[in-house]
Amino acid sequence: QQTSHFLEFSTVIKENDLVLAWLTRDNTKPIRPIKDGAFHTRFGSFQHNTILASKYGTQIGSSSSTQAGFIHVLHPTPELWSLSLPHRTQIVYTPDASYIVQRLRIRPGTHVIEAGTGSASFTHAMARTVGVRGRIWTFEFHEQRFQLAAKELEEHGLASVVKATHGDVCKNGFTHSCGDTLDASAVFLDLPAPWEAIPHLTTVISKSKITRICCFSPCMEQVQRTIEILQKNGWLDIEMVEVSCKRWEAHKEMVRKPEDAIERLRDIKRRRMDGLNKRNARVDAERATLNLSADNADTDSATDTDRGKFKKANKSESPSSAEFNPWGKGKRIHEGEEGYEWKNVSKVEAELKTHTSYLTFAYLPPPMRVHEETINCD
Amino acid sequence: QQTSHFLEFSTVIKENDLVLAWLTRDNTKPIRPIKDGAFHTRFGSFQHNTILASKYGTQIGSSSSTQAGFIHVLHPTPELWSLSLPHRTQIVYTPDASYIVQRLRIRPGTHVIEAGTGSASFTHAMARTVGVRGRIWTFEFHEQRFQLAAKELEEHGLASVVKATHGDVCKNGFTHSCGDTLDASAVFLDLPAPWEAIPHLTTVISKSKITRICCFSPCMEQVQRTIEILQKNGWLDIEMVEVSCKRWEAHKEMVRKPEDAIERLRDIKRRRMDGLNKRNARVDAERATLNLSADNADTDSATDTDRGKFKKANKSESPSSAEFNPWGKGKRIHEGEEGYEWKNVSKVEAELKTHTSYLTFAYLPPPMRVHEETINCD
Amino acid sequence: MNEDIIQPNYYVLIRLPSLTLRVVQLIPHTTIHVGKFGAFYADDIIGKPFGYTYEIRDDKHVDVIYSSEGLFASSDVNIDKTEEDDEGDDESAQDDGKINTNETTIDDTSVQKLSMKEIEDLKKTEKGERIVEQVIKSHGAFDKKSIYSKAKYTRRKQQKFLRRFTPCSIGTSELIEHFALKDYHRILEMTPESLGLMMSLANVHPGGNYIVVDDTGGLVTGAMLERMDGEGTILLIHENEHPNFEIIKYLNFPEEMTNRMLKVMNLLQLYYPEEEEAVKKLSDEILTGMKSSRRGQYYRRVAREAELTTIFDQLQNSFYDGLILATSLETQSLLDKLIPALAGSRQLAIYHAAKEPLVDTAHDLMADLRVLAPTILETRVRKYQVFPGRTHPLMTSKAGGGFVLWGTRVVPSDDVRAGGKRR
Amino acid sequence: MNEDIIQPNYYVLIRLPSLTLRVVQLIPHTTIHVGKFGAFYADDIIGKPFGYTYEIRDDKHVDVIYSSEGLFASSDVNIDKTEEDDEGDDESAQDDGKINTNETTIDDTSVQKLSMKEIEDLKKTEKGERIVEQVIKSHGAFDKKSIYSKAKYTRRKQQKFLRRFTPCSIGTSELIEHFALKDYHRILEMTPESLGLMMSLANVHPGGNYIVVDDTGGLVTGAMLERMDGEGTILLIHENEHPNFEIIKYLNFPEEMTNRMLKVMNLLQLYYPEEEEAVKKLSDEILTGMKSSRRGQYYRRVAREAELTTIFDQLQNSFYDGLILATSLETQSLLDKLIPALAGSRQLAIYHAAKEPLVDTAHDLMADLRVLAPTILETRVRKYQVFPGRTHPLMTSKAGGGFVLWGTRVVPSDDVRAGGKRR
Repeated sequence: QQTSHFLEFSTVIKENDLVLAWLTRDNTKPIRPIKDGAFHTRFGSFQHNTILASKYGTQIGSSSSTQAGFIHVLHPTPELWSLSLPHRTQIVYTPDASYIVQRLRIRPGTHVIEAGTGSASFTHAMARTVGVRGRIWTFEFHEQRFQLAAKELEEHGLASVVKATHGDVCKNGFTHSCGDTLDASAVFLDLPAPWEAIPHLTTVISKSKITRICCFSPCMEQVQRTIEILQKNGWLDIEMVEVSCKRWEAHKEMVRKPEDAIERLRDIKRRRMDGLNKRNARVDAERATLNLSADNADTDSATDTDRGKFKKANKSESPSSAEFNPWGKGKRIHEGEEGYEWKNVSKVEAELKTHTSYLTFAYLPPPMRVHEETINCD
Repeated sequence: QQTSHFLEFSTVIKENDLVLAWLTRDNTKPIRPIKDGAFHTRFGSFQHNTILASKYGTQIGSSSSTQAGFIHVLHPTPELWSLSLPHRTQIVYTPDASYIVQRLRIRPGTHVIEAGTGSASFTHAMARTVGVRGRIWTFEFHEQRFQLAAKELEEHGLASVVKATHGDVCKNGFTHSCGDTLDASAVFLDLPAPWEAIPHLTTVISKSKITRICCFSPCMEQVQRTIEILQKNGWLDIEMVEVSCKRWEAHKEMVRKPEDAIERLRDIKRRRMDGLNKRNARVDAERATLNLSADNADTDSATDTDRGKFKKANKSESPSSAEFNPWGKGKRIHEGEEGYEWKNVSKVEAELKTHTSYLTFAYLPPPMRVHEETINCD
Repeated sequence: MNEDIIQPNYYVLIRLPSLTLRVVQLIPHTTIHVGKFGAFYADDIIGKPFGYTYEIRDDKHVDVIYSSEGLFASSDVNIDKTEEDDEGDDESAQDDGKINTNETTIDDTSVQKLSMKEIEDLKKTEKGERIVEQVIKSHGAFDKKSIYSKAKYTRRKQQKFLRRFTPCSIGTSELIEHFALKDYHRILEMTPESLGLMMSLANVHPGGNYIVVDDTGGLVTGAMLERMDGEGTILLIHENEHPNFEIIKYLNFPEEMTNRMLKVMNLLQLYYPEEEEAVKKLSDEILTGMKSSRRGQYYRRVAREAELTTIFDQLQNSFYDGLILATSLETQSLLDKLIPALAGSRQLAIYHAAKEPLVDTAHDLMADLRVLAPTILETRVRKYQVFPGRTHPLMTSKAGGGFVLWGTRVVPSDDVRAGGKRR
Repeated sequence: MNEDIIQPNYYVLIRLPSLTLRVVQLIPHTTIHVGKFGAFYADDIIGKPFGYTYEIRDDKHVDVIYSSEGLFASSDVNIDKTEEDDEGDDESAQDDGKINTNETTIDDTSVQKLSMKEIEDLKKTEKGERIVEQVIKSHGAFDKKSIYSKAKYTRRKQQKFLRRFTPCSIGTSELIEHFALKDYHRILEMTPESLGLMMSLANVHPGGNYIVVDDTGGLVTGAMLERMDGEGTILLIHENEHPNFEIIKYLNFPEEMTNRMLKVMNLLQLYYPEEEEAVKKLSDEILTGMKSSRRGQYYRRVAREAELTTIFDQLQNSFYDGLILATSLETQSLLDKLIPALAGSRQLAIYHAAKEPLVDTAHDLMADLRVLAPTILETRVRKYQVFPGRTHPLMTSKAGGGFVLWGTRVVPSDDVRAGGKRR
């Protein structure tokens, strides 16, 4: 049996291992390091040999002399894997996926039915949890997508846990070629018309214990039809929920005290008065020449001169540093830069995911048996 | 024309004025102070004469000698008024109300149609905004509720702004006894079946400018039917939204440093060793009496004695203060109490309002006129 | 601010089928350019009511569209741009029980029979609506699409080819819409719901006298003006030499009204009125001898001095009816200065894009007996796609909206025993 | 933790029609009391599969209910308790276009023809389902109600009179449900969605070796055990003399398994291993002379010393595969101590009921090159009422759920130039 990094931890990177190269928060690329290979990015090129000599988690510098970039070589997890998938791909995102696993009681050893497979990102997450004792039967009706998922699951060492099938469960039910009994106690339906698939479940779900189901539908009308059919088919405790998840980023916000604003206003006033004084002086000088009376000279010149001095004292360092500029106006200040006061704040990501799908849950008790076994209570 | 505290500010409390007595965050009671009257609460009794001698906003102490409680006497606003209404009452809460006003462009002078009136809490908010130049025609089909609302609006000095009518707008349209032209440019429908009322709007909305509508419905199915009829009736830019509002409370959370936990563990260890030493000493003493060998005596007694001393130094104040108790375990600590370190945090109210209604918005352009007036551009 | 009829020189918001917005000023006899959708003569829409939709002709004149159509020829419902449809990698649409799976989905470019050139030629001769019709007719697999998919395809083509626009009167909600796309930070990421909430909580209405510290370029002040009907005053406290409320101009208020209602004062004047220099009074004799421009300047300075004296007086005598802060300045010291200026039982509303500064302020206020029950509110509007059979919230939306701290100015009584605890 | 069949001495969750929960231990031959719904014999359900619903008979024996019914005789959908219906002050229900207004609504007590005494008599003789039927039959205006109103009325009567219950196997989600009603603070206001998210983010699976600081009484540790299948270890760091994971008992794990998997260490041992006193080694001679109980104690101390040595060693050699914190202790110093214990590329997940402490921690981690891309997540589940024609989110719900800080342990390289900035 092939080992899978999604099921077991590994410390050292071996040739042809799946490695997730982390470039930025929004850019993670899967790579398979081979001897003398290289990985080229806009942050520079990275030598596979360096990667192969490293442990998972290491920061790797680029080998380009011009680009001093770096990457981190990460151990795959289903969550990091889903982040590495292209954004257009249809993904059950981690907040939904993790809640569904928790709520459907998917545990090591659980038998799960999934339809459709989609990008298989949720399949990975479930495979990690059911482990080698568990089984996932996953169905996909879009052939190309099925091929891709099956290949990927194989390459990721998950073929022994996940049985991928190409087929339309709405038309043909959960028919599969493995020949084994599904006996699933957890069902996840991510289909446009789950109500067509639900009646086919009877034969493939567990005969001995509770089966839990989750239908994943973006539209309210799909939920309404799904609930109707679940009720008709005897499913109990039907509940519909939405999972919403916000991603918060830690930021620093500059503390701008009114006292500093006031000092700045005083500074501006001083400058203006200073300019006015100079102009007045000039006018006076001109008037003196022209022998005119000086009755328009500023009345408050003493104070203004004093202030002017203060301003000049400030100015002595360099012409521009003279301006009182408590918050670095006009400069390029980095968040948290020294010399300023900062407050820790949090901001939500600029583009929020406000909806993924509605999640409809229900359970079905095991069928009644005529001869219930009895446990001796003594 | 009667003055209304909802339309004008007042500073001094006059006899028979509407005053909102603020007892706690969840308990505000409207009162009408009269000479020699009194207001009895579980926080004590409050003399109307004291209230009448006060300005709005004053904190008033109870006149009871046994209960040293107080209230604040507040100037009415639509928002405080809605908080004073009993919780079971059907209210358009402020986050919805304020958004609707903003979105429907309700401004001073606007003509508004409202159905149904309900508790008239939203009516108050709109009346405040449309002011004496505006008009609100509000319809309520439940007779008792209508009577109550009409009486209250009259008592609150809003009768000249708000025209309340008893009637079923779904059956009979927006018929009213005032004899004036409604010519409304804003419509708010809080009805179980808004789709029955919408076709009746044609005759009562503005002929000269855009009319904006908001339908307020708790259920998705109501929204679906409403949208259908809005489309049929030519309303444009149909959009449905939900307003959700969280109330955050500022709290202080105790900072519990691992270092303190460690010191506490050391303290516990010392005490245990101390107890052990005492027991050993007792055993030794017994053994000495019995002339047995002392090979079980503690090996590390020097260190322990030192620690014991430290502990005793602590203990010297009082027996219980000896225990190292950095976070006041077992004591009744008030949030923010001195002697502890605190961090400012925020917590959402314990019982969140997670849904009020779906809000469906649309607008209707004014009808095309054959002879459009022309403005001379020169 | 005539809300019925488009006036000459008004700023108006132009909505385009692409769902982009333009703010333009309708100067008579000018041509208004709206990017790839063309250009039209301002005079054609001046004097018309707001809310009609027009089609731009080749001669830059416009035709009004039959009113029940609006910006799009099809029904005017909100379709989520971010939702993937059949042509994407998404699962198929479903309507009326018939399932159209993307098993059979083929890429658009291969089934569109019109070439780029043919479409360009069409654009020269046909109206936008006709082009959309032609493009749809030439789509080989249009009939195989679900109703939803058809609507999305049609909408996309309309956004591309329709040369329609709708002029809308600009209110604060429209200004937010515009700046949210353009420079959201400038208005502190304000949303209509937060702005509306503040206006309600602060009890803004005609005749009130309010104080505001407004770092949104005048958006908040503009919202107050919208609700005051020209009656009452707004004292604008600012940190610069001159206040920045330039975006108020887009709201088309008469200048007479804003001049009358808006009073301004900077922080230096607020904190240190004693530093304000007295205007040296001049005798009538001297004034008569002055040039008229200088004399005018003198009278303006005297009037300003008198105005400031009045404001100083009002600040000290609890004259004001409400306080609104929407600033990146630290609010604690501002509040300490401004709370006494409020009359009893008047409302405070403080906006900030992040919650943490408001939490600290709320703690300060809880210790300050002059503000009752400080509460932080976070209001958010969530929009839905309401296409029949495909109802769901929009998949993504822009962050923003901030937080509003609300409280009531009260007057603690000395009579009340110190033992009384805050509830 | 047999999830199929109810085992003797298991803790099980009893769901009652009143929507209240009870956690009971099924000790054979005992009677289980479920408040006003009566009492039943434990033996009657031991050995049966989980998930059946039973009706309690007067003789305390139980009858299994036909499986498609469940706890209520009617369809098992979620009805919002907080929504007011026709009998309240609410606007009327609507279904199938027929509007039932509350113009005609009359108060329930006046139309119920059965007296209190008659109902009490019924309760003595009839099954719950029959009582509900009788009560409905005797309601004078039941037919005038809307479908929704009928359902709500029926549900209320079922909640009052049905003597049904459903025994459920207890997992961490059920434990949360139980403690949310009982003592939410004890589990730090954890929700199933936050707990599930942490388990996924921290990559908890069979065979891993994890570190946890768990102030939820063992809930978080229990969730880890649920996902580890008895393979791997959990190092539980705690602040007291003995760790508190008492609520793990409700999860019915075999004692052998928890003993084997759970390692414990307190903060003093973690920070100051040198203060751990060595066990004085005793010669075989002395040991032979000892009482067996003392000898057993000695061997346990020696084994514990060896275990601690192993753990100290593992902590220093980056042995661990994940770190989970759910504690009210300040995390900065804990992280500084525990990050080096993690192998490269392993995950950290830190839970806190409030966001602010996590923001501070995130800032520390951003400055610390050993953790990549610290991110704070806030996940919330919103529940709906899905009654046909009355679909809407629940009107109110309990706060809780907290925040999860997620990051990846990385190893900064000395080779990488210091100039490289964090992205």
